[in-house]
Amino acid sequence: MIIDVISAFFILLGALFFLAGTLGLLRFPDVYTRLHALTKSDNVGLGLIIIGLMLQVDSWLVAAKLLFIWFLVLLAGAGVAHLIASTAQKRGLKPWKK
Amino acid sequence: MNTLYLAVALFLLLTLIAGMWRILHGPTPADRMLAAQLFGTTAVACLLLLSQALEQPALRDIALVFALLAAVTAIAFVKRAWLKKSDES
Amino acid sequence: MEEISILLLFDVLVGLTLVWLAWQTLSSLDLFRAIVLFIAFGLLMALAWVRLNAPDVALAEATIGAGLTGALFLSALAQLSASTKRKDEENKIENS
Amino acid sequence: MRKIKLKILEKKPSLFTRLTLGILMFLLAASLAYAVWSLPTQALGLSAEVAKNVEMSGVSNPVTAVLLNYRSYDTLLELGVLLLALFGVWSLGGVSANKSSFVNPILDFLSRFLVPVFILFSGYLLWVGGFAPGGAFQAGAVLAAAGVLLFLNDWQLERKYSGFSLRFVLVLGLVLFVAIGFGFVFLDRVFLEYPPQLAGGLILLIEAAATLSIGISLAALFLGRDPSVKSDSKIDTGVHK
Repeated sequence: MIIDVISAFFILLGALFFLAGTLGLLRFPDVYTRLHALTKSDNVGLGLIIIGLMLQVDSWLVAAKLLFIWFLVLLAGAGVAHLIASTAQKRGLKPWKK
Repeated sequence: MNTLYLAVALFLLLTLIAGMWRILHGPTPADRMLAAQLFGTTAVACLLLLSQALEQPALRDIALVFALLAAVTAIAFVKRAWLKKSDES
Repeated sequence: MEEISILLLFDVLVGLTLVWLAWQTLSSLDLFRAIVLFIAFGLLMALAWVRLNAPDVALAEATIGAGLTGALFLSALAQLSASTKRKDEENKIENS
Repeated sequence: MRKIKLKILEKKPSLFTRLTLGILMFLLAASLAYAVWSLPTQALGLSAEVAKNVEMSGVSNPVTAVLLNYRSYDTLLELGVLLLALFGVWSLGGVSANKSSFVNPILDFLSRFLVPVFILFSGYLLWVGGFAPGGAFQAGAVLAAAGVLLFLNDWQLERKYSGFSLRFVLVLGLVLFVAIGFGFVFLDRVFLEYPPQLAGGLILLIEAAATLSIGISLAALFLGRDPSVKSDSKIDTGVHK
């Protein structure tokens, strides 16, 4: 029972991060800030949901697979974020200034 | 618990549909691509929740495919399609 | 009971968004925009196949639709823009 | 990238064209709707038959059983179509390699890490296809993604492999499939019928070969030219003019 509450907490928190990421993507003014918002929901949101789900699955193998998915998304997300940001800078996109 | 999983999956679908605005309106190609990346991650989370709620373990493999292949599209974008003079579109 | 209604809402949303995305993809004049929309369409289509109880097809759609065709189209677009650019330059030289 | 617009869409078509197309589309939609409407509500499909005989097929995933045993023509012809498509692309000459010059250590690391994971996952999908969603086509597509990633990093197939070895792998799936199909014709069976006790192993063998062929074909389609032909001498797209 207590596990259900904890995992529900993590999943809802993860959903909140996805909401924040989407809002950031829609509202932020330039590529760099949007990238920042996006990686938060990629890494933390999905991570929290996966933690919540890992508490519920009954086999270690499935939990390991979930962790692996998170690891892949973290790796790809970080690499791609770096690539997009550095390429944007090379192409001369100016960061937003107030 | 299942109701919670499904409700969160539905919520994620809604955020995904909201994020589509960025794909439609750009302004730069990178913005559209970023929105597609977020699309992918949200779909992964959605699939994992559905897999738990509907007790279909195969959906985790599909989520794994999404997580793997999202990088390929993004790298193709950076290496190939994002040439110079792309910024004013 | 409420689970079924949530799933129903989920399905209806996926279906409607798919049709709308397909329309936007087809009617987009900007080719890059059309490609990104197509990638998004592939992702959502995989979700739809999952809901239609066809995980095999969803897997194929995920690998082909969201992964390979996206990269293929982006590469094709790069080739296309390179060749149209060259044509433009040739035209300029001829006209001058 | 320069904005490429479809020239054909810039002019608005005439009212007559649009009206005719509209009517045609409406008729098509109406006939489709009628077709769906007139489907029997409770059809006796073949799924019961498939489920009943699934242990005879050698695999427990019904989709794989249908694709590789009951209706193996489907998969066989699909392999053929893929090969034909590749011939078509190769016969068109080729596009020049669109090299982007930048080297990025993070991209390099990411690709080096991901390519083995893709290959491993492709093997997993192939294996899991026997009893759960997965199978040759999906595994081949993931394998192709590994190839695409390599090509995106300006990797080139070594000259010594791009001739006979490449062609051998490309046709391997189709040849093995047909060979096994014909092999049992001589043992008093129909074309593409396998003895039930061997079916599981044979299907795995065919699927493994098909995965390789599909993966390499799809990756070659992405490359868009015959790697044994030197691209730069044939067509110059003039990117560096």
